[in-house]
Formats: sequence, structure tokens, C-alpha cells
Amino acid sequence: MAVQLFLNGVILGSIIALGAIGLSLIYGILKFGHFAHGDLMTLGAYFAFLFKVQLALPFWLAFILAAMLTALVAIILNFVLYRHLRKRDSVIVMISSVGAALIIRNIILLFWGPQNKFYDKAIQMPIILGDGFLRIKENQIVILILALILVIAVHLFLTRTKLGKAMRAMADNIDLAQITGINTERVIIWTWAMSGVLTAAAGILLAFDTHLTPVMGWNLLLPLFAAVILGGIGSPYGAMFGGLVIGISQEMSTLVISAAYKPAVAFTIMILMLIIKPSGLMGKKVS
Amino acid sequence: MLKINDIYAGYGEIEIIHGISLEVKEGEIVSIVGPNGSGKSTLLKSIFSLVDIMKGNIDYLGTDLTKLGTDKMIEQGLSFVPQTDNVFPTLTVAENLELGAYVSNKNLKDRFDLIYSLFPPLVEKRKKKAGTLSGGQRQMVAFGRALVMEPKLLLLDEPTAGLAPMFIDLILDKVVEINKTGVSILMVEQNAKKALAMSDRGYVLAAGEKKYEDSGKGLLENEEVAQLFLGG
Amino acid sequence: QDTVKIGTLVPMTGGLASYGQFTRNGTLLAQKIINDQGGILGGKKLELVNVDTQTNPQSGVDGAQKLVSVSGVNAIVGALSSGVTIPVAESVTVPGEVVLISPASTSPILTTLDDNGYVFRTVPSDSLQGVVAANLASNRLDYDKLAIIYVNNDYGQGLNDAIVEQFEKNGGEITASIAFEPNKVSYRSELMEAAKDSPDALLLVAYTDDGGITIIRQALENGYFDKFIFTDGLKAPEITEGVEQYLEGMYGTAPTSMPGGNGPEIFKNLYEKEFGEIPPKPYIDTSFDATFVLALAIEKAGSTDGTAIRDALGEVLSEDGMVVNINEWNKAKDLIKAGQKIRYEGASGPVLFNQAGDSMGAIGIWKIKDGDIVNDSVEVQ
Amino acid sequence: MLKVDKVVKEFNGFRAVDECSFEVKKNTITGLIGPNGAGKTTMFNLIAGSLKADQGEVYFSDQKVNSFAAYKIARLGLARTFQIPKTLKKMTVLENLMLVPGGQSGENIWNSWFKSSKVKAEEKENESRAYRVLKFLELTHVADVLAANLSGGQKKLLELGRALMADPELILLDEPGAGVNPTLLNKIAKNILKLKEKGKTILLIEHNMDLIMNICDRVIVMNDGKHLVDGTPAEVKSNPRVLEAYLGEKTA
Amino acid sequence: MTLGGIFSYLVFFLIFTGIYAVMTLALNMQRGFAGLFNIGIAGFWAVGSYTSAIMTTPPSAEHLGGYNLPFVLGLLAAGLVAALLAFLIGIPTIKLREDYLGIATIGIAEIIRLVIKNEEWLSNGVRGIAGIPKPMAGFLGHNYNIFFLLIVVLIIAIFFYLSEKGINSPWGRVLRAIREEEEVVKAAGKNVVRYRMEAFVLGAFMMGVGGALYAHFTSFISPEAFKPMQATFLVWIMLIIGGSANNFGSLVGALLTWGIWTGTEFLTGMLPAAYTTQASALRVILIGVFLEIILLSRPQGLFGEKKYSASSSKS
Ligand SMILES: Nc1ncnc2c1ncn2[C@@H]1O[C@H](COP(=O)(O)OP(=O)(O)OP(=O)(O)O)[C@@H](O)[C@H]1O
Ligand SMILES: Nc1ncnc2c1ncn2[C@@H]1O[C@H](COP(=O)(O)OP(=O)(O)OP(=O)(O)O)[C@@H](O)[C@H]1O
Ligand SMILES: [Mg+2]
Ligand SMILES: [Mg+2]
Repeated sequence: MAVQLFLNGVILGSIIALGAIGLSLIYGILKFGHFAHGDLMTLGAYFAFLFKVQLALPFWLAFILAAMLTALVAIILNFVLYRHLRKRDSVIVMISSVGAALIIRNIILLFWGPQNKFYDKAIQMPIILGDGFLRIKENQIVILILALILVIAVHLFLTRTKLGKAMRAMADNIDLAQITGINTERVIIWTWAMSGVLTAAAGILLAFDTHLTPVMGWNLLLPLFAAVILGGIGSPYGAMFGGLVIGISQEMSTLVISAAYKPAVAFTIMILMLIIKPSGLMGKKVS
Repeated sequence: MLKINDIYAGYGEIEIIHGISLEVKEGEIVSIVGPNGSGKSTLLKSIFSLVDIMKGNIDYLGTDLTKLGTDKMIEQGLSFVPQTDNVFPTLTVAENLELGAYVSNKNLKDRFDLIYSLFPPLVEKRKKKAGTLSGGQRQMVAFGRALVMEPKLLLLDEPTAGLAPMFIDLILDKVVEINKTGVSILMVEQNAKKALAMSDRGYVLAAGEKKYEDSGKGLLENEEVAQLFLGG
Repeated sequence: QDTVKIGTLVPMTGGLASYGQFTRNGTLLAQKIINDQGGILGGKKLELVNVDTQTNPQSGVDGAQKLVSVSGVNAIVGALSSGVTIPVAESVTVPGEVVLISPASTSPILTTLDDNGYVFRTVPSDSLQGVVAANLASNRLDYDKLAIIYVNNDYGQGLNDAIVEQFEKNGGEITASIAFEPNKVSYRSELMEAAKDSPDALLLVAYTDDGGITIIRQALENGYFDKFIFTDGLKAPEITEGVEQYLEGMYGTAPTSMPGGNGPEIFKNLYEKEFGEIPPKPYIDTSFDATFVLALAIEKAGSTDGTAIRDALGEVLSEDGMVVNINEWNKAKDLIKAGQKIRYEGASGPVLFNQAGDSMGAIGIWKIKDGDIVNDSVEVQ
Repeated sequence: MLKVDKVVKEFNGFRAVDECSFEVKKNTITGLIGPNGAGKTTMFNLIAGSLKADQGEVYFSDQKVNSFAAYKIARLGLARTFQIPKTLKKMTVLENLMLVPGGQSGENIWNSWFKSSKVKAEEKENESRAYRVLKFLELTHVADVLAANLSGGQKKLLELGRALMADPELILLDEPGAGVNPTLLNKIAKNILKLKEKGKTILLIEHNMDLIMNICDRVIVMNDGKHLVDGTPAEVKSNPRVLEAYLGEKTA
Repeated sequence: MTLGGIFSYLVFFLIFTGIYAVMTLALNMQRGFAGLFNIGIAGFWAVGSYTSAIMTTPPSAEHLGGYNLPFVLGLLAAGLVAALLAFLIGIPTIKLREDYLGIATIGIAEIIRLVIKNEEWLSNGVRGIAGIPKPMAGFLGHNYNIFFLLIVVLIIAIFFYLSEKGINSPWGRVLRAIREEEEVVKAAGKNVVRYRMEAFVLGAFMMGVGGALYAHFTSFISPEAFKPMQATFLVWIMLIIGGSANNFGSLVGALLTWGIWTGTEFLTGMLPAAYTTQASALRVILIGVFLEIILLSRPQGLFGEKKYSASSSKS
């Protein structure tokens, strides 16, 4: 039972992790909590619904198109809103992103309605291992593999490419980055694109495992933030790790506490974490 | 090579620089000195379009810098060490230096080696985050980063502030040495006597205006300048 | 003034948005029937003014006040969740002497509310259905051990309490009774906990869109349960979509019409003619009924005064009155003119209010047959 | 007045301050010099309580203050400046200074609500004091400017200004001269001497050797986190170890 | 639409605005002046609401208490319990960087909501607490809302006065300084943690009172009222729109934002009935768009940051 819960946690955790990486990057570079991230995630899932179900494209294609479209929306948000507020107090940008969240969520409501949607109405029976010891669906295996691929891709991107280094430099000091010759606007666009793709992937995988609703992302926003904080703001690896910790502990918590308190688990861990090691598990302490 | 023509610049609505013209010729070392708050840093920043330019233009090798993106300026051989916040604190020293070569695709290993040999204290700090360095060490990193790219024109805002005496001399010597290789230098210094002594030309700024302009030596010998700005 | 206004206070955005839209349709259908059959109060048009509660009390209360003060309504249909309905009643409609009929709030607090008789509901309170569901499990289906998963709001809570009480009275054992937070992505751990003491079946108290469908699917996919009992929130064909073969023969309960009445069938037909296929949502019918009985009361009262409407509501409806079907507005008007009492065979079954303003409906048992939901029997209370 | 005894501070295994000991006598000006990265600023942080020593002891005004919070040490009569200026960016220069004095009764919310006349009187006094400091630092014209909008050198001056406002027994100055115009620096030097006349004690980090030579009674040299030598300015200046580690050949 | 109707809605509207204004003033105390990033307003609101409800309702088997105390004591208790909660939360978190405090507070607010939802002995769980007394309601009849509005205005006036007075004093200066650069304040010998805690607790007290006002006005509370959007972010929007660190701006921000929030209903209400669903979604989109337009055109808020000054000669 514990093993099964652990597995469920890993699946949920990888989805949270994907969303949290982008959130963490934005937090690190642009210095604000992006509260529309959850709704971007929802949007990604609905885009995939549009392509896969409404336009009957193959899943992989729908996935790619939706991810790209979500990235585009993220970039548009940057251009229309956040770019103009960059020199302002981070709270103002944050509030602006709350507004963006409202807009996105209600646009989804407008186009797709409030009802639950499914990529596939038929259910999938699990592969049963060890005499019912462990059950896992094919979809879930796909989710784990896709999440892993994306995470590796992010890792390679950040460490092997100049752009990755530029992102980290900008997280430190945008003005200085600019006089070092970094085209900061372009890097910011890339950052949004990347977070858009990752968050869309998270949304699609989530919907793939369960279902779509207009509030799916908003509901997942706090765990996403918890993962970011847990991992240390601005640390993508921390965010991955944080996501897993949140996912696993949330699922496994039902072994000891009532399921009604499950949503509290993420925060409790996070708050304990803050008390014990405020810079986050992987965060760095800087003067 | 750099010609600032009657520039007015400032922050938002506030105008700080009131019509300054200044020139750096090929191969020159030019110093700007003046009291605190007189607008020296603002003037340097205006070259890089880091402040709001209200009027005037800046000609660099035939292009108007006020219309050029910063990344393009770097590509064209400009390099700038700001007065404050001039390192990336969470990046390591090595990464800070690498970023100096951001716009280049060349392998610059020997440039890095050169910088380390110039500032031995940085060698053991190579893998350390720049935010943990002492004030003087940061200054070395910042200066080093500007050298990575072999610039044509180097803009330095108080490069020796916070450095131990041996490094002040080292840096100033280095500036002369670099200059000999054909790099033009425009620097702001409060170590004014030393700076002017090695400069081809110097400007004295006060309250956002140009008060004096002369050869480095000329300014040093000017009684009034010495009294008001160079500490007697 | 050539219109008679009734306010509708339903969530069009926020958590319950997926119900609000159709609830609103229910009220619109009633409006259409009434206006098509000559209107109200001697030929005036019935006008429905809607405000969005955004599924939260702050906006709901504000919206209600707008209805009363700005739009000048004296009767309101709404709200859905008790968390909105009660503050609306307390701070707006009761002090403002406005009649409020909720088509969906099941909280027992509504029964005891100090409301001067201004608050009604057309949905039966939870306890009725709970008893029927528990009896269904122990008597008809012979289950000894039952696990319950219920949505963590007053609807779920109320049903759960009633079921637990009755099932234990019947000698059964509740192995688990677990509240779930709506709209979570995974309910696997709740399911795992529920399945722990190998109960005979899962009794699921949920709505389709709050997680009910997800729970059914995850229960099946992971093999936690293969037997279910559902409540009214899940009486919807979409619960079986893609999983027909697994749910074949499962039972559920829901408020329904009395034997002999055919309000629901007529309603279904009328609705589909007007809006297309009727969605599998609760409260469409109850909101239709709420609107219709308000109209009856206004007609009876002969005015739109709140107090008059309140009093008329008590007088016009009667168990042994003349039968009026939902498409018989003209007939109703005639009966009222003649001073007759009316037995209203509503879309959700006959509507009768007791002293506390609660509806005394009947509960039916439904079942999944060939992938479709069919009514099985009616348990009269 | 101040005694540092075998103090050690490590950052991830790197010893920034390594068993360093020295003493600062009351009513003196003591220079603290050493190469970049010698550990001078770290030493200040340890004395002022911004950092806690891993080993060793710090005594100030006859008390062992190792474990004191920074604000408590400050209340004992210690003021310090930061090498890299820290300012209250969105507050005016005047406010930056008026913040500093200790024991303002209006700093208590209760007093500020219910004893406003007393608070007001104190504020008047505080304000005129701040203006005196501003005048001295040639900052009067920027009194109402937000500190964020100061030039680099002006920020350093503001640092100094705060230390002057505190009216402490012991002042730690971390490179007050860096980036300051030489003419003004001369004036500052004179003022530091005046402070000594008033009975204050000053510990001064500075790379400007002229300043050190002119005003210090004693000079302590640190190198690699260790105490290298100390003595009068003249002794130190001619000490070969100092020459090698710090001054470099040319200056000698 | 009658004149009397419009008037009565206006009174009602102002009561809600006023309750939000209390929250905004409180948030301004925490964020505007002390730089404390509290995005768990909903938690303090809930605690205030429930405390007053438990204190003032008659004894009940369904939840803790009630203790049948007078309204005024309910308000006071609400403030105090919220303040106590802030104090407890503050002990481990007040030292943290601002984002961390923010996320911690939003987490705690969610935990509070879950507790209220699940601990029936305390709060009657999801069913909520009904029958929260309306002071003097029986006595005042139809004019009750006007009376309640006066109470709300009185409380706003008190909070406004105390807040202005505090912030214009050296106390306020220390707070604003902490927001800018803690190290400097420490070096000046001031106990940073204590000041931040004072502002946090004081703000929480005000939020608690605001929560109590809400509870007494609606007479019923349940966990639904304390979701982040309406109970936290809306207050933030008000603060930012009015201009952070400006008490007067906070009031106007509350008025304008709540005006937009409810006023858009009149706009989309004009669409035909068949478009109700779309209209409601459009309305929220419209709210978002208004918000963004205000932020983009006046990023410093309508009133920007007021220049606070502790010195007598300047104020
Ligand atoms: N937070 C920190 N983490 C790691 N290393 C640190 C930290 N702070 C200082 N150091 C290291 O400690 C050493 C001493 O630093 P410190 O700032 O005390 O030097 P300093 O003597 O003041 O030099 P300067 O004259 O250049 O200001 C340096 O090597 C520095 O890199
Ligand atoms: N961001 C800013 N916004 C508004 N005014 C500013 C800003 N930065 C600097 N100033 C003002 O511009 C003037 C010139 O500043 P600048 O930094 O150019 O001086 P500087 O000559 O470099 O002085 P220093 O020697 O102290 O570095 C100063 O009066 C300062 O107050
Ligand atoms: Mg400067
Ligand atoms: Mg130092």
C-alpha cells in the first residue's frame, strides 16, 4: 500500500515538478511570483483538448502544438503586461499576474464551458504487478517517461547552453547582464517560452491522467509554489525535487492523517522547511 | 573614436547632465574627475544608454550609440565596468568571467588565464560565488570581465575603489599596458592624481557640467582644480 | 410597470459554474412557459433578472442586494450552495422581506433559520435521501459493510450523516467515511483508504464535476471497487461514458416525482425542445419549479409584495389540490382565479412546502441498464 | 574598549578570519589594513554582531558580546558603516539619518499614539542634528532626495553620516574613503580627528595609506584572516612583511 | 429602479466596501509600511469571523461556545485572536525573506480553511455558523444597514487615525526602514524582529476586526467565504490600485476595486438572457482587463506612495 501511494505520489510529483520549474525560473529571473502559472497550465491542457479531441489530431502532435501555443500565450503576457511593470515593485507584477489568471481562466470558461472534459472517455485498466502489490496504467508510464525527458532536456539546456547561463546571470542582476552584452529581452522571451512549454506539458499530463476542468491549474498553484519554495526560489533543480517531495508526501500523508487534510500537507512541509532551512533544500545562500 | 556631443541626460524627469561634450581619440586614456554626485557615472551610463537621454548624440566609430542596443555595443568593442553592482553574486567567479565573452563564440581560455595571472587572489576563488567575495576581490572580477573580450574602448567607473594599494598600482599599470595595445580608455577616478598623471586628457565635472578640460598634466598643475577637486 | 420581476441568483463563474448555467436554463424555461401562456398578473410579462454569485458569499450577498434594491425584485430563486444562500437570506432577503427559494441548498440550517417564513427550498433535505440510500444498500443489495466517500460540503456532509445513521441502524457496518476536497486531480489515496477494510461497495456522495467522475474512474482503474451506490449528484449518463461495462447494474438514489406524476418526463421534453439535450445535472428541474411556484404565488397574491408572496406560497399549494402540470400555466391561473388549491406536479416531482419551507419530495431509486440511467422505483416518504 | 581574542570565522570550510586577536584602546584612532580579502570586513561583521564567530571571543565595553544580536551590540554604543553602502532606498536622505538615534520615545507605537507632543519635540531636535551632519558631508542639497537616487560616493557619505548620527562610543568605519572625492576626504579626516577629541574611539578600515598615516594612532595589519603585525603607522609602513603582503614594492 | 432602492443599495455597497477597506488598511500596515508580504489575509479574516461568531452566538451544540457576549466584545476578541494567531505564525516566519513569508501565510490560510472545514466541534465544519447576532437589529428595523454602515465607518476612522499617526512617527519610520534594508536598522540598534512583529500583529488585529464585521453583517459564515480570490487577492488588488503605503489610497482602492467588481455586473447584465453564461465569464474577464489597465497606466497606484514623514515640521 505504501509502495502504491509512493508511486502515485511520484506521478503527481513529476507533474508538479514540470510546472514548478518554469515558475521557479520566472521567479528567479523576473523576481515575481507568477500567479497565472496554474491557469497557463490549464490553458495548455485545453489547447491539447482542442487539437486532440476537437480536431482529432494524434496525441503527440496535439501535445507539441498545445505546448507551443501555450508558450506563445506566455510570451504575449510578457509583452502586453509584465514587460511594462518590470521596473516596479514585484508585488505589482504579481497582482498583474493575478489579473491575468482571472482572464485566462474565464476565457477557458467562455470557450470550453465549465464542464469536465476528457481526452479519452474510456478508462484504462492498470498493469498489475506482484499480485496487486502495485498497479500502474500505461498512461502513467507515458507520463513518467515524458516528464523525465523534459526534465533532462531542461537540465541540458540550462547547463550546456549559453542561454541557460544568461538566464542565471539575469536572475542575479539584469542591468549588469545587459551591459555584458546579453540581449535581456530575448532571454526573457525564451524564459517565458520555456516555462510555457513546461507548464503546458504539466497540464496536459495531468489531464491525461485524470480530466480537464477550468480550475485544475488554479487548484494546483499553491503546491507549485510550495515546490518552488521547497527547492529554493530560482533553482530549477530544486523545483523538480520540491515537486516530487510535495507529490509524494501529499499522497503518502493519507497513511497517517485524514485525507481531508491532504491539501495541507504541502504547506506544512513547506513551512517546516522554511523554519529549518529558509533558503530551500537546494537554494543557495547569498549575501 | 568616441564623441559625445552636447548631451543632456538623467533619470526620468530629472536632468543630471546638462550639455556635456567630450571626446576620446583612438589610443587615448581620458579621465573624468569631479566631486561626488557631479554626474560622472551618469555620463558613463549615458554612453551605454543606461539612463534616459534627453538631447544630444554619441558618435562611436561613425554610429550613433543612442540608437544601438547594448549587445551590439559589446560586439563593436565597447566594454563597461560600472561603479556598483558589477558582479553576478550567485554565479561563480569563473562564470562571471565567462559572461564577459557572452557575445563571442571564440575559445577564450588564454584570456581567462591572463586575468587569473593578473589577479592571483581570484585563482582560489574560481569556483566560489562572486557574492561571497570581499569588496576588492569583486572589483577584480568586474575588471577582469571587461578585459575578456579585448575591447576597443574600455569604460571604467572607479576601477580602483576599494582596492589595496598594490592592486591600485597594478590596475592602473594594467590600464596603461592595455592602452599601449591600442585600446582606448575612458575612466572615472577619485584617485584623481594618479589617474590624471597617466591620462592624455582629463575632464573635470561639477554639477552636471564640464568645468575644465585639459591634458592630464595640465589639470594636475592647475592650482584651482587641485584645490577644489583633487584634495589640495 | 408591465413586467413582473423575479431575481435569479446563481453561480455563473467560480466553483459551481458548471451547475449555474443549466440552473439558469431551468428558470428561463419556466419563464417561457408562463409568458407563452399569457403572462402573469393579468397579462404582464415575467422578467427574470440574473446576477452571478461567483460561487462565493461576498459576491452573492452583494448580488442579492442589487436584485432587491436596484432591480426591485421581491422574490428570488437561488442561491445554490448553502454557504451563499444563508448569508443572502440573513443579510438581504429576510430583512428586506423578500421571498427566497433555493433550488439546491440542502443544509439543515435552512430548516431552522429564523426567517419569518421568507425562505423556501425546492430540493428535499438530505436526510430523506440518506435513509433511502442506506436502506437500498442494506435491504435490497444485502451489503453488510459499506464505505462512503463524500464531497466535503454541506450537501455531502448531510447525506453522509444520514446514511451512516440509517445503515448502522440497519445493522450494517460503515468501514470508512471519507470526505474529499472537490476538484482535486487525484483521489487515489482516498480510495485506497476507503477500500482498506474490504467493504462490499462504495457509496459515493458527489457531483459529476466536483470529482465524482474522477473518483469512479480511478476506483475502477485501480481496482479499488467494483460495486457502487450513487446519490443524486451522480444521476447523469456521463458517469458511465467509457465505463459502461463496469457500471452495469449499479444503483443510485435521487429525489423524484411521486408515482403517477410525470413532471420529469414533460420537463425533459420541453427542455430539449428549447435548449437541446438536457445535461446530466441536478437542480435544473428544481430551479424550474422554484420559478414556477413563485409565479403561482405571485398570481395568487395578486401583487409582487414580498409578504403577500410568502403568504400565498403557503396557501396555493396543497397535497390534495387540483393537479397542475408544468406546462399548464393557463390552467393554474384559472384554478387560482377560482380560488382552488393546486397540486403542482413539478419537474422534480410534486412540490409541497412544510412549515419550515422545506420541500417534501419523494426519493427514487435509479439504476444503470445497458449503459443508460433508468428509474427503478419510488420510495414515498 | 574593544578586544578581539582568537576569533575564527569559516565560510564552508574557508577560514576568512583565522585566530585573529587585537585590542583597540579607548579614545584612539586605530587603522585596520590588509590586502583585499584579508578578512577585515568579516572582522567588522563579527564585532558588530552581523556574523557570529565560530571560535574565540569579542569583548566590548567590558562585556563579552559574541552571542549578542547586532542591535544589542549597537545599543551598547557601537556604530558601523558598510563597505558596500546600504541605504534605505525609498526614504529620503534626511530620514536615513533621522532613523538612527537610539532611544527615541516615538519609536514605541504607544507613545506615538498617545504622547505626540513629547515625540514631536524630540523629532525637532533630531532633525536639526541630521541637518548638521548633512551640512558637514556636503549633502544638504540632497536632504529630500531618495537615497536610491544618490551617486555612489554620496551613498558612502550617507553611510558615514549614519555613524555620526548614532553618537556611539566606538565607530567602525569600513573604507570611508573609497569613491569619495579627495577634497571632501580631507575634510572627513579632520572630522574623524575631532571625534577623537570628543573622546570617541574609532576603528578604521582603509586602503588610502595617506589617510591612515595621517590620522591613526595605531595600525593593525591583517593578512589571510590572521593578525600580521601592529604598531604605529610609521613602524607598520616600514615593516617588510607589510610591504610584501600589502603595499607592494612601488609604494614603498 | 427607485431612488430609495438605489440609496439602500448604496448603503449596502458602502458597507461591503468598508469591510474591505478595513482589510486594505490592515494590509497596508503590514505591506505598505513594514514590507510584510502577507498573502494569507483569508486566514485572519476567517479567524476573526469565527471568533466573533463563537463569542456572540447563543450556546450551541454544533460548534464551540457560543458565549452570548455582546457585539463589541466579539469584535475585540476577533481582533485579539487574529493578533495572537499572527504572533504565533510570526515566531518562526517573521524573520524570513518576504516571498517566503508570503508563501507561508498563504499556506497557513489554507490550513485554517481546512481546519474550519473539518473540525466540526469548533466551527460546525462545512455547515458553517448561522444566526450571528446583528447588533441592535430588532430595534432598528429597516434602518439597520445605515446603522451598520456607521459602525463600519467608525472603525475605519479609528484604524485610519491610528495608522496614520503611527506611520508618521518614528515608529513608522523604523518600519519603513526595515522594509528597505534590515541591516541598517539593526546597525542602528533597533530590534527588527520586534518591529516587524508589531506591524504584523497590529495588521492582523485589524483584519480580525474586519472579519468580525463581515460575520455580523452577513450573520452566517462558512468556509466558502474564505477562499483566496475574494478574501486575499481582492484585498491585494485594492491595495495596489490605491497605491501601496498610502492609507488614503487604500480606502479609495477598496472603493474603486469593489466598484469595478460589482459594477461590471450592470454592464454585462445588459446582454440578452441567452448569453448569461458568457456574460458572467466576460464580466470576470472585464474585471481582469480593468485591473490590468489601471496597473499599466498607473503602476504606482492611483495615489502612489505617500511621503510619510515623522518630523513635525514637515508633516
Ligand atoms: N559570506 C561569505 N561566504 C564565503 N566566503 C566569504 C564570505 N564573506 C567573505 N568571504 C571570504 O572571506 C574573505 C575575507 O573577506 P572580507 O570581506 O572580510 O575581506 P576584506 O579584508 O574586507 O577585503 P577588502 O579589502 O577587499 O574589502 C574573502 O576571501 C572572501 O571571499
Ligand atoms: N537613479 C537615479 N535617479 C535619480 N537621480 C539619480 C540617480 N542616480 C544618481 N542620481 C543623481 O544624479 C547625480 C549624479 O550622480 P552620479 O552617480 O552620476 O554621480 P558621480 O559623479 O558618479 O558621483 P560619485 O563620485 O559619488 O560616484 C547625483 O546628484 C544623484 O543624486
Ligand atoms: Mg559615480
Ligand atoms: Mg572589505
